[in-house]
Amino acid sequence: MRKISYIQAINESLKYEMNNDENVIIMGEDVAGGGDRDEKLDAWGGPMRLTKGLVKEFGRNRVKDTPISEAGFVGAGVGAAAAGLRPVVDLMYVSFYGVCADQITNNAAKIHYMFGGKVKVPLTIMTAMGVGGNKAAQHSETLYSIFTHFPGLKCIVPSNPYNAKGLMTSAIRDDDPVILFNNRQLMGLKPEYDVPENSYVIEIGKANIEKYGTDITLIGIGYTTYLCLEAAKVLESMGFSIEVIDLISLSPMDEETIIKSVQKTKKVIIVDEDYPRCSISADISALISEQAFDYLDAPPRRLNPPHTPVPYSKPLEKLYAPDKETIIKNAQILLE
Amino acid sequence: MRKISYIQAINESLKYEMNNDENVIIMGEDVAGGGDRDEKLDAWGGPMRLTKGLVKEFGRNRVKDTPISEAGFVGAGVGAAAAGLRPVVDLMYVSFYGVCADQITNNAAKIHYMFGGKVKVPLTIMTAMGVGGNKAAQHSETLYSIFTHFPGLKCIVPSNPYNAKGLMTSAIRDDDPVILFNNRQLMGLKPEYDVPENSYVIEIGKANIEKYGTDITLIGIGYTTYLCLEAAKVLESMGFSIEVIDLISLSPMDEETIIKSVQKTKKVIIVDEDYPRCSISADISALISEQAFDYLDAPPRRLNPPHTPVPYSKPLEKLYAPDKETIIKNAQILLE
Amino acid sequence: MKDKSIEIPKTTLLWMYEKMLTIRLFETQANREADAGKLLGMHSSIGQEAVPTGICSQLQSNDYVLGTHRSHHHCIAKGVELKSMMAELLGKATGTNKGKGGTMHIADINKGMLGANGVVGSNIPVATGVALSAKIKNTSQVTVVFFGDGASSQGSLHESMNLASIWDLPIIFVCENNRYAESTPYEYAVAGKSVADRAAGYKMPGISVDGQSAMDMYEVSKTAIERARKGKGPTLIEAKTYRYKGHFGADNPLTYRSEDEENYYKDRDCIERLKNYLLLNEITNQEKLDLIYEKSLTAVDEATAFANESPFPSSEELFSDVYVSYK
Amino acid sequence: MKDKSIEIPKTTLLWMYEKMLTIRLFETQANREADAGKLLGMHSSIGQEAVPTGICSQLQSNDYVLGTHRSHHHCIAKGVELKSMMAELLGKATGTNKGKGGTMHIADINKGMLGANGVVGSNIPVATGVALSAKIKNTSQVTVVFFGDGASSQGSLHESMNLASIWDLPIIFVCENNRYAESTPYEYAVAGKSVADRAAGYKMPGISVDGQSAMDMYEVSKTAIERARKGKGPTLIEAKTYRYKGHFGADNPLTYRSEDEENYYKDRDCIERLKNYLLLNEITNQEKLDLIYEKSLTAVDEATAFANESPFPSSEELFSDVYVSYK
Ligand SMILES: Cc1ncc(C[n+]2csc(CCOP(=O)(O)OP(=O)(O)O)c2C)c(N)n1
Ligand SMILES: Cc1ncc(C[n+]2csc(CCOP(=O)(O)OP(=O)(O)O)c2C)c(N)n1
Ligand SMILES: [Mg+2]
Ligand SMILES: [Mg+2]
Repeated sequence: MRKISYIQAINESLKYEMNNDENVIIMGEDVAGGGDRDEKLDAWGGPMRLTKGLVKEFGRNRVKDTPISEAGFVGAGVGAAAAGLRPVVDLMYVSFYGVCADQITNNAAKIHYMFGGKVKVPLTIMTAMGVGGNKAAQHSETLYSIFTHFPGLKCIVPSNPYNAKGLMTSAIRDDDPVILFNNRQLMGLKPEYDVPENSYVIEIGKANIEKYGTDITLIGIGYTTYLCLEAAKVLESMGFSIEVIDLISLSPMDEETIIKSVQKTKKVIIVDEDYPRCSISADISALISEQAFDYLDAPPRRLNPPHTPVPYSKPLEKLYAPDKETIIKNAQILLE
Repeated sequence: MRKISYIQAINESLKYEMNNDENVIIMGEDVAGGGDRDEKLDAWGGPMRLTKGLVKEFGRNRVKDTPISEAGFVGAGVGAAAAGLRPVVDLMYVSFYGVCADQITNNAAKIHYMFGGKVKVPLTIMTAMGVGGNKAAQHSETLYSIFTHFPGLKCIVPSNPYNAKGLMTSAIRDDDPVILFNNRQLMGLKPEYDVPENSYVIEIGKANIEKYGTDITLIGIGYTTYLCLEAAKVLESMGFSIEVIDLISLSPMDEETIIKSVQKTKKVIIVDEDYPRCSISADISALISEQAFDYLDAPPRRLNPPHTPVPYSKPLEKLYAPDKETIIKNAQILLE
Repeated sequence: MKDKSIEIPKTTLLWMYEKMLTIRLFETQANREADAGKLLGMHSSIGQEAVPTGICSQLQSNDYVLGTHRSHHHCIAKGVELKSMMAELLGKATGTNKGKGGTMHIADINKGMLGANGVVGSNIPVATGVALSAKIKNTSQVTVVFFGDGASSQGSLHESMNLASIWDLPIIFVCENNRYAESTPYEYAVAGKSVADRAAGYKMPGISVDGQSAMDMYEVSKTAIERARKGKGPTLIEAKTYRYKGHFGADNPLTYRSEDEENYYKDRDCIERLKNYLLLNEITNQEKLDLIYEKSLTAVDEATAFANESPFPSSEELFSDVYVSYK
Repeated sequence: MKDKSIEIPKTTLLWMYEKMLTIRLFETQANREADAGKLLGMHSSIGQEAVPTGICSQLQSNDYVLGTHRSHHHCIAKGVELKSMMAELLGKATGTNKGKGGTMHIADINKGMLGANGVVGSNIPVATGVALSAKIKNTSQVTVVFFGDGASSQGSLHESMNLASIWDLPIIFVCENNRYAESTPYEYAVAGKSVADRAAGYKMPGISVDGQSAMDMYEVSKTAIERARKGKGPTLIEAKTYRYKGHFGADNPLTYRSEDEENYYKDRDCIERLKNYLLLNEITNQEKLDLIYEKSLTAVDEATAFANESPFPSSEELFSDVYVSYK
């Protein structure tokens, strides 16, 4: 099968869905690029090139460059969704949530409930997250934890081009507001993943067991799944049997897969690039302790960055987020 | 000693600090009330009357009514703090964080770090939270969990007039940005608490053991501390010995007090009015399981609302948040 | 006090009279229910009836309206049923929102009422997106979004005006300038003291109008609606109006405004004014007006009875409608 | 191309020339460091040197400046040292921000540079608060906040202009309209196509100026600074300028703009223009200009050497400066 990049995978899904359903539109800064000038159409195709080519195929009416007004255009996405479209809105970096949080958490998340189930908001927000770009405290956050906190939102995190494509498709077709978090490092990886040409969906709410094993469970989210798999290779070469769960969906979360795995392996490490406090890793750790208490050989272990903003300086940034070595080291401690 | 209300306690602290330090100013919607007209000065004194009387004493230059522009005036609070003032900014309800989250989490929280420790942001934000007002999904949230998530912010939650006064004072004097969460039900309670007339501080970062006991630890936050104490009375009358911890400070959090208590009682219930996912209660539960694993007789129990927005209808709202009965019921299960 | 410079159909004039009266009677009754403790306060729209009435008299049923925390009058003007509205206020299962939204969140998509919203300024971008959907789908639907003088200081208005202007969206931004945001007068909070003047910077018509005159409201909105419907873009209307009651619940407005000022507006009451016009010009007579009053009152009474007799939502409703699907 | 209608002191003219040159040389070198992989991209300010230079030539050292993601020129114009700036770009412990902030967050409170900011529009309210502090403390400090044409679409600008106007704050809002926000032309994104025109709605002077002329910048900012310093309130200045390089890192701007357009601006280069003026009016001679060049180049070279030789922060720095105190 052919191998494509994460970015191309998302792009293919968007293209397919736009063909499939004329209600799908895209809005965001530079998603077409060049504003309204014919000769400069598709100048950028999105800051990460996720939407490249789409404006040429579907026109400016459906691929809309926006001014830098996240509250305005994310809110417009909510309204357009409530009125029957299926907008995909690009929030360039997740840290910019701060200027449009009201639209996401007060409107998108709550309208269906507040209106007694009579209005749907089939909005998809895609946003970039993660360290590694030397971009400092305002462009490197992860933040999926705070959106998972809010009832009414669905939060999903692909970990490779294959599930990126299927999850994007599911997100667009989903009748609830969905936030898709794209890790910047995953978007930069070489295309090593087999991805079908046809369209397919990956169920929102299901975790994926990437590797079966019996000695310990490693739980990854997006890029940290990639790290867990890399670490697992090393640990297996040392003779351990490693189970790797790709969480994929933070809200809803596949509690069953987590609990069953931990009941089997009795040991667990959760690897999370978000800040540690009130995080998804704390959420998972609490879940495991509360529901699989008697099965555990050791308390769950969480690997997160420290309780600090993301530093700029490269050597500091390298120390910041959990990496392969940290995972191996911690697994070894638990496995001994 | 005299008994005063929660609102009066905050008001006294503000007044004292404004007298004490001319750099203390207050900004927010209707904190004076009546805008700029002499004859209508102090018309409101804040939506919750927390600032009543202050504009008359300290003048409009230091108690400033603002237009409804939270991003504008919370951001102005950040700038004024960076330039040497000690602003207290009123964010009427915490759900309105959505229009000014950028200023809180991208600026207030990060400036000290991003600027290499060379600029301080001694900003205090006070905000109202909690159910019970029949105000539905956009006016009843709790949300302290998402702010606890962000490094650089301090988050504190008074549980009675006494610590409200001392914590407000500490917040204003603190050189870091502090968010003080005022529960609406606590603000509505009859003044039953002894509060000294003089000024005093309560250390940020310390939990308070409200009641010593040996059979179970109940951890409360703000209003739920009040509920825990009420529940403890009933449970003690049944013959159990109950320890009640008032968490007070979510960030920094007093891990030691929590762990020590649980090591003693071996059983714990965390009562939290915030949404359950990625919440402070998950954070505490994970902490306890990870650090006191071998001491626990049973997994920690969390009492939260369900994963839903806050409903309007009174009977639904009554079912929504954990109450005294739920605490008693859950404690009994653990104590049997 | 100028009134009417264009021809307004007689049926429309009577429709407007009945609507305004119905709003006032509904609000009066809703306040009574609040006083009885059946809801814990509400934002009364009494005094502001003419604003949405003048506009909605020209909207089609599939046109959209979005509102604010103070939106009962918007809902009634757009045709939402009194019964389900009153039931919603009392938190009943038969309410527009099944009792889950309440006074600040009434919505009825079948009537084109896409919701009130409790966060000041928050609905303006949403409305812009609703208008965008009409534009993209090439329907000729018009969207009207109401907001207060206080809301005009929110960045969301400016972002939305800019978007609507560059995209020529079929939307009308209606600022109900009732002089106060809670206790803060607009003269203090609005630099330049005119919301309408903000439009020019966005290359959009900005019109200030006497919001206490249903006929003036009719007139300016006619132009704006036509402009929107023809795809020529947005308009900003600043309707000068007044709320007779306090901001919310039991707020006493005399702490921040004068009796003289209140009387000034009450002397120009929108309902009285239209009534006098109708009588003076012999468009109707007192007898017929009395019939309208009876009819409106009966409708409100029936709504009240219906709401009070309706059941509360069952406890399972606490968990439903969070998601369309969540596995 | 109008240049200079008021008298500008000779020393100021030469100061401006040197500043602009220093900025350009610094940025050229910083780009080289980026190309060498020592920082992963930066937002170049080459082409826009005149804007902050014209203003900062009249600011006092305790006046405040706040900037954006593209702020190296603001910092240099306000007097931040090249050494600590270059060190910051390379993430070194000797940087202005101890290596923790980097290219988008340079700050130096001792020079009145209260920080660049990576979130578009985010610094505008912060600057408003800085100006508020000066007003409350009754100092005569002036605050200048820079932002782009793209940022003008953020609600934060409008909220801040409104606040600054009703409170008569000593602040100058300077929009560097370099025609593009990333790849989006301002003619598309800014309804009405003029940022300066937005001021009127807030009862504030709004001036459009040729930002490629340091002397024009000097002239309009003189009025604005005096107005602010005298407590008469804010001003909005829209400086028409151009960035010669791509938006960030290796962005190729020709995908969204034409060579003709680029040449149009390069033909009006701010440094060349001031140079020609200085020579034509015999304010200086080529020899002296060469000396300034040498001096600027040396300063940049020294900064580069300093930065490259400086150590990275120690690993403990990862944990420090999150809070002033945290127990
Ligand atoms: C973002 C936000 N800030 C503050 C409030 C609290 N609040 C509710 S209504 C109101 C005043 C609104 O004034 P205006 O827009 O003039 O509308 P009016 O109440 O006069 O109808 C305020 C401050 C809110 N609901 N949302
Ligand atoms: C809130 C926010 N949205 C988007 C971005 C991404 N971004 C960074 S710079 C930029 C363009 C800014 O344009 P302009 O304000 O004109 O400044 P210029 O880059 O031209 O100096 C964008 C969209 C951001 N940093 N912050
Ligand atoms: Mg008002
Ligand atoms: Mg620009």
